[in-house]
Parts: sequence; C-alpha cells; structure tokens
Amino acid sequence: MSEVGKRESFTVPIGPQHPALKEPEHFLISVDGEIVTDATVRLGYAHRGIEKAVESRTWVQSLYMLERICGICSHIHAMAYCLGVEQLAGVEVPPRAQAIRVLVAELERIHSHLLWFGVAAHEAGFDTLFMYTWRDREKVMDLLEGFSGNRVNYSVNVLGGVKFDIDDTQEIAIREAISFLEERTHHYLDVVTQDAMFLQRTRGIGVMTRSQAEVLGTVGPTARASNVYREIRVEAPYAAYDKYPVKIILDSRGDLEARFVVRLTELFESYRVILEILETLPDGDLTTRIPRRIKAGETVSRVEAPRGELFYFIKSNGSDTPERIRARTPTICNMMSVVKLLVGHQLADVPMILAGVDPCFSCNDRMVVLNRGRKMEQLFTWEALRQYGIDYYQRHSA
Amino acid sequence: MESTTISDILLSLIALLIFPGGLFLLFVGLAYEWIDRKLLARMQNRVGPRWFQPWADIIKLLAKEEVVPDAVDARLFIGLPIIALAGVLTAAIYIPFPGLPPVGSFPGDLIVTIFLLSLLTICLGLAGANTLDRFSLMGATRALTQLFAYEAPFLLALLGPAFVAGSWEINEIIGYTDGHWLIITQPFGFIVAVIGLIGKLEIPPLDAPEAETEIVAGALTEYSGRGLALFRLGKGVALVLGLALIAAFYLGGVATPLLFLAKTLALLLVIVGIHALFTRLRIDQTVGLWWRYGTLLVLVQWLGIIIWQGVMI
Amino acid sequence: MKTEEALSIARQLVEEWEFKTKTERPEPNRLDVALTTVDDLIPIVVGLRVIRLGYLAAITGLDLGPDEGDLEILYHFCTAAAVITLRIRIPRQDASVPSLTEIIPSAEAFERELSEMFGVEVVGLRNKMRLYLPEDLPEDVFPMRKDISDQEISQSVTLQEI
Amino acid sequence: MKLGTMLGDIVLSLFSRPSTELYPFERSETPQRLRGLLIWHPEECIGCGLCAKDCPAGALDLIVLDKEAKKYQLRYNLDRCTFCAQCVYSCRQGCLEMSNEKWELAALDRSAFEIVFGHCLDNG
Repeated sequence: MSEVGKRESFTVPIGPQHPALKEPEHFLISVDGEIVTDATVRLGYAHRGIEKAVESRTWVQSLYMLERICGICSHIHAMAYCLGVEQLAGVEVPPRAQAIRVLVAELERIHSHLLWFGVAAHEAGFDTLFMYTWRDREKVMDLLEGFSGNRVNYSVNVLGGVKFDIDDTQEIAIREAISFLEERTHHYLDVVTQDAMFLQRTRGIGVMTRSQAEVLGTVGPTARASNVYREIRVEAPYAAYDKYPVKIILDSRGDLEARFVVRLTELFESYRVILEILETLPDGDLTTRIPRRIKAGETVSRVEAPRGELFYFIKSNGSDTPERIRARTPTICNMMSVVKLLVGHQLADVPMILAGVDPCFSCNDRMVVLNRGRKMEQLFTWEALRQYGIDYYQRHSA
Repeated sequence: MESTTISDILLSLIALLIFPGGLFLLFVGLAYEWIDRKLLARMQNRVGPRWFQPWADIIKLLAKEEVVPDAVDARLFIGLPIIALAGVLTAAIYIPFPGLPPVGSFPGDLIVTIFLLSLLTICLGLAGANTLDRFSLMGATRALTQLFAYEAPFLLALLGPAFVAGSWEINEIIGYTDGHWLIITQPFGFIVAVIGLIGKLEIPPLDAPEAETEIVAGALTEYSGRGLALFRLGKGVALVLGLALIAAFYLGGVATPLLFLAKTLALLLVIVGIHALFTRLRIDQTVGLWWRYGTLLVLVQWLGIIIWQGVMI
Repeated sequence: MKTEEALSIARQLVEEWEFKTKTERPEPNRLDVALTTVDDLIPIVVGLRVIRLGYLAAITGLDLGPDEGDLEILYHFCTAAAVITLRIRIPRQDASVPSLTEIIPSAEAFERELSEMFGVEVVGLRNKMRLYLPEDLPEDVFPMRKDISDQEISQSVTLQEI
Repeated sequence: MKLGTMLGDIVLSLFSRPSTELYPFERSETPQRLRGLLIWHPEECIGCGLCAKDCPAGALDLIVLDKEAKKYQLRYNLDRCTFCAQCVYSCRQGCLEMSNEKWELAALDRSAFEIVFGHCLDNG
C-alpha cells in the first residue's frame, strides 16, 4: 500500500458507545485506509468523583463507596482499603479472616479472567468461545453468591475482618467447581495455543517488548506477558499470601497470544491456592474490634488486582472521616501503554489489542468528533449533542 | 406464441407474488433464518430464539421510523434496499427452491441468477458508500472487496455442474444432476461453492464487512426501520436461494420436495457448524487466502472435469 | 532487588548528593523524602532512573487545607515491597511543578489528572487535554481542592449553547 | 496448529440440554445466604440507630416513637438500598436480616419503595 499522494485519512471514533467496549471510553483512532496512524484516549465517562465523595463519608461508608469503583474487581478494592486502614489503626486481623479474604480474592481473579477471556474472544469474532467461557464463569459466580449472597458486589470485607464464614457446604461446592474449571481451563489453553483461526488474530499482534512495557508503565498480566517481573503477591505479599505463596507467571513473546496464555496459566495458580487454603484454613473468629476514629497518619497499600497493581494512598486526620484516599487503578497504566501500541496496526486488530489489555473501565468520558461535510471536525460535548438531537427532531417533526 | 390468456397472466402473477415467489419465499427466508439462529444457539449450549423471533424483528423494524441522515442522497438511500430485495426475489424465479421445477427458465439463466444474487451485496456496498458515517464507509469498502474476491470462484464452482450437464439453463442442469451426486465427482467445486456462499452472504467467519466489534454494523450502520428490514429480508431470501442452488447442483438434484428440504437443511447445518467453529478473519486475511486457495481449488476442479470430459468423448 | 536494599540505596543516593531534603521512615517498607525546593525533583528522579530503582507507581495530590495554604504533591516510586515517596510542598496560588514525561512517559496520565483536579500547572506537559473531567466544567474549578464542596462543583457546570 | 478445536463442545451441546433457562418461566432456586429484601424484628431492637448511621446509601432511618416502651419505627428506602448488609453486621442485637425469597423487587411506582417497619404498618 505505498500509495503516493494524500490518502483520505479520517478519525474513527471507537467509543464511548461501541459494541467492542463494554464500558465507556473514547479512543480517537486516525486511520489511513485500514492502517492506524495515530491514537489518543479520552477517559472520564464514568467518573463519579469517588475520591472527593469519600472525604465526606465515614470510614465504614467509604468502604462501600470504594468497592464500587470497579464492577468486576470490587473485592480487591475493598481489601486494599481495609488492609490500609487496619495498618493505620494498628489492628491485628485474625488469620482466618485474612485467609478468607485471599480465597475470595482468588475466586474474583478467576471470574475476572474468565470474563475477560470471553470478551476478548468476542472481539475476535469467536462467539462460541465467548458463550462457553461465560457459561463456565457462572460456576464461580454461583460460588460467590452462595458464599456471600451477591454475585457481583459481594461485600465480604469489613474493617477488621470479614462478614461471612466458610462451612462444609461451601467447601464441597468450591472443590467441585474448581475441579470442573481446572479441566475446562486446560481445554481453553489448548484452544488458545492450537486453534489455527484464533492464532491468526492473536499471534504476533500487538507485540510489546520488555523495555517498551517498562517505559510505558504497564502493570499486571499485560506486563508479565512481556517478561516484566512485577507481581505484588510475590514481591510484597499482603494478607495471607505469605502463608499461601503464589508462583509468578511470565511469558517472553509479548504478543496477544502471550497475554491469553499468561492469564489462563494464572488461573491454575488460583485453583492451587484456593485448594491449599481450604486444606489449612486456620480457625478463630472472623473479625476484631476497630475504633470508629482512625489514628492520624498516612499509609500506602498495594495489592495485585486481576488487571495489575492497585495502589492505595490513605491519609487520616484522626477523625472518623478519611482526609484523603488516592486509588490508582491498574487500567489507567495499561490504557496509556496500549494507546501508544496501536500505531501501525490494522483497524481490525484495534478491538483485539484494546481487549488484550483487559481494560476494566469504570473510567470515563464523553466526546464525539463528527466529521461534518468531510472538512471541518466539530467537538460536541454530551449536553450539546443531546441538545442538537432535540433541536433536530423539533425542526423535522414540526 | 400462443395467446397469453388471462389465466396465464393470473397464474404467473400468483407464481410471482404468492406461491413460489414473493410471500412464500419471504416466509421461508425468515424460517431458514430462525433455524440458523436456533441451531447456532444450540451449538453454543444456549436455548436460542423462539420460533416467531425473525418475524417479530421484521414487524418491529417495519413499524419503526425510517431516519434518513442529512448528508445522504435520499432517493438512493431509500431505493437501494428495494433494488436489493427485488433483485433477489427475481432470482427466485429461476431457482427450484421449494422442490418444484423453477417457474421460468431460459438458456443462460444461471449467469443471470448469480448476478442477481450478488446484486444484494453490490447494493449493500453502495448503501454504505452513500453516507458520511465512517463505520459504513469502512463497511462498504470491505463488502465490495469481499464481493470481488468471492464472486469469481463461486461462479466457476457453479459452472462446473453446468459444464458437465452441457447447458447453462438451470432447468436442464437439474434434469442432469437428478441421478448423479456431483459432490462425489466434483468435491472441490462443492467446497468452493459452500465457502463462496458464506463469503457472499457475509456469514461469520467471513463477516468482516459487518464486524460488530470494529465497525458497528458496517454498511448498514445508518439504516433503521424499513431499509434495514428490507436488507434483512434480502439476506434471508439470498440464504435460501443459495442453499437451494448448491443443493440442487451438488446433492443429486431435486428429487421430491421433502427430500430437497432435507438436503438444504443438511447444508444449512454444515454452514452453521462452520459459523460456530471459527474465528472471524480480518478482511485482508479472508481476501488474501481466498484468492490463492479458493481460485486454485476451483481451477483444479475445472482441469479435472476437462480431462474427464476429454477422456469420455 | 530486595526491599531493604532498595530503601538503603535510595537513602544513600539522597544524602550523598546533599539534596536539600529530610528523609524519614514512617513505616518499615516506606521511605519519605521531603524536598524543600521544587527544582530538586528532576535531578532526584533522574538519579533514581539511572540506577533503575523502582517505577513511578502514582502521583498523589494533597490539599493541606485553606488555612495551611499549601498543596503537597507526592511521587511514589515502588520496587519489590519498597515505596519511596518524594514530597514537595507548593503554595496554592499559581502552583506549578516540572513535568516528568521527558524521563518517564507513563507519568503523563498522572500529571494530566493532577493538573485538572488540583489546578497544578505542570510545566512541560505536552498533552494538556483533560483526562477525567468533562468539558463543560469551567477552567478555574478544581474539584479535589478542600475549599470547594460537592454542591459548588455541580452548580458551576453550565449548559453551553451549541 | 489444529482447525476447529471447539468441535467437541459443539457436537456435545447439540444433543444436550442448554445451560441457559427460560426465566421467568423456569426459575433456579436461590442460595440460602442471598441478600434480598431487608427484614426487621422489632422485639430485640434497642433503638441505638447504628444501622441507620452506618448505612452507606442512607437508606435507613430510625424514628423513636417512645423510649421507655421501646416503640421504634424503621423507615427503609428500598430504592436506595445497595444490599450490602452492613446494617445486618452493625446491629449488635441481631434484629435485622435479609430474606432470600424476596428478590424480585421491581415496582411500577416509587411509593412501593418506602417501606415503614414497626408498629403502625407491618412490613410487606
């Protein structure tokens, strides 16, 4: 395609409402024919100002606020927050509660990875794989619902421990589901590494070298698929991860296939850890008392969310409302790196590369670039667009 | 020419509008679309849509308001879906799709039928190019590139049986294929015909022109209401006609309506199986692969026929 | 590089080159380096990058309250379990910090958020596009500052005519 | 490199029962711990109001009718409740629990969402 002369290149707005993206984010992809020449991202569509709202709520209420930052990994946000506040308050959480927290975190990692795997297969146009992965994911959702009473925001965490306990019926259900999922994951790993048509869409696509990954600041499985040794559960074990160590999964190829393989192999780690916890679950009570006013001070709490390192900075001024909570989600780092990665690829690969990073958004924003009359590009904000729509219909229906 | 009496006109009108022609064909088209979606659902371990879902969709779409975008040639925007459906419906006259001999036929109607079938895709491409919306522009370019890549091999694959039957009139070809199962003698031709049909109708895995996750609905992004309904109907009817054509040519002709129905359904099962089994390929992959292997396969098939014909005579 | 080793190297780097700083260890795995002047920031960050110590995990903005009158910006560098935090206090009026994007490209997102939430002018940041906040929020409204309440923020948004 | 690795799954599920169900005609039974509609047992309540104080969504408020006779009234805004069960956890007398049968709580008008437990109106 070495056409000389000015090719008609235009900006393809992917998002904020787009079938490829389950949550609103807005990519401005400039295309020359089918090749991407430039890409920028605009976030903020689901920004609810949680960091501001938390400053006017008590420590107990802000737990549920922070839990709703992300719909898929609500438990890890609550856990990071609780670990930080307990560190500030100098409270020792009973070992049984820590073990249950790790168990639910691993269950959440399984359901998050299976969800991502299905959506990525759907992006590639392999709907059958999407349907099967989401069917198997239901097993984990049923476990979480049986254990905590809610499929998504399970709210297992509470400041100072956990609310729910594991009895034998839960244990039997977990063991049975894990064995079924283990067998299915072997099958999916085989599909991802063997299926000729699927490999056409993943092998050698969206390659990110190790140095690129480090410079662009990617975190989590996406970075580990490019051989970056960065895993909080291994390097800085929190909660009960020191008693139930996890092995880091690395891959050197750095392409989309590697990202699939890393996440699926991580599932095996999660199964192993869960079964280990079930064997040696320490007994003891579930919670300890924690004062309503937390001592003044600052702390940093880092945990490994399914998508990468989740960083919490918590500052307290001694009152019963937090002074400042900064939650830096892993997706913001991955998003910045993927945008730079898109240049040079085909438009058809863009959804796959975006999905490859597993964007879990409850981040953000609204901008439509309408190419009116092929010359001038005009910027609409959400209200302006709504207003424009209303006027249009009045003019035409009158 | 014997005098065309009123009854002839009436008969052909009924044939055109009611029985093997218009309404019945639309009905069968939607029925096949339902079977397609139900089979796919069952293959994906889902319950799948209820029997009246396609009809409900079409009625809903017809009831919906037709929005004609501003920067678009309104006459073309409204006219294209009508031409597409009309083209496909006229192709039905020459195809024995309900197991009965075709209504009309003239020497060389095979070429006309195949052109009419591809008229649908051409209208789709023009409809996409007609608007300003990026997604439909992308969809239009992809639809037309895929059309060129899949049109020639599909035509050659269908000419195989015609060549063996010694005529280009569907009616006579069916007469010849009645006894012979050409799938055995011309296997490559059959494969190319089936994959060509999948490519022409943009059924996944070759649905790059309307890849939902990249360009929303491809060329149809701007369409809503009546236009979309007509295009959907056209697709359904084209599916039925394509299946009937291949079944009639390669699976031992039109024995009895019931047996023919079984053959087309078996072919549909194969196509849905392929749909469920594979990932969507990028447009450059589908076109690139097909130009090399598809055309090669059908030429090898032709070579086989010529040599076989030469030896026989 | 293990946690303790990382922390001691960082402390050594800061003290050896007599940056005007005050270091302290609030928690076993944390080292806080309080910078007195803003222009020490770039040299320290370059120093950390040269010895490849840790990656920029986040930039946190703190508003110490209208009476205190200062903003505090925290740069968190993490490696293994160690968290090295560089702290700078800057006045509220025309607060400005140098941009790190030349050295660490991934800082762009954090700096864009810092500038739109706290009104800190990041000198040298190329892409000043807003990251989270919508267009129709006025330029001079910085939501994360303490002196503005939730109600005032929502009232400040006015429907622009197109 | 294999072609059609999902063939086994497809053929198998063609001949087996689909795993999706036709809700609302078929319903799978709900787990024991499902967090549905809130239920209040007024007998043990001592009127401390911790549940209302701790509720992150502000869905509860406790009205003291008269202190000595231990008569209280709990106003429950169903549409604000996020079913997090913090109130059940905060209540030391254990007089709050969440039912696992009542979870289809949609209604046509908002008045159905203001539930007033307590003496003058027994809850739905």
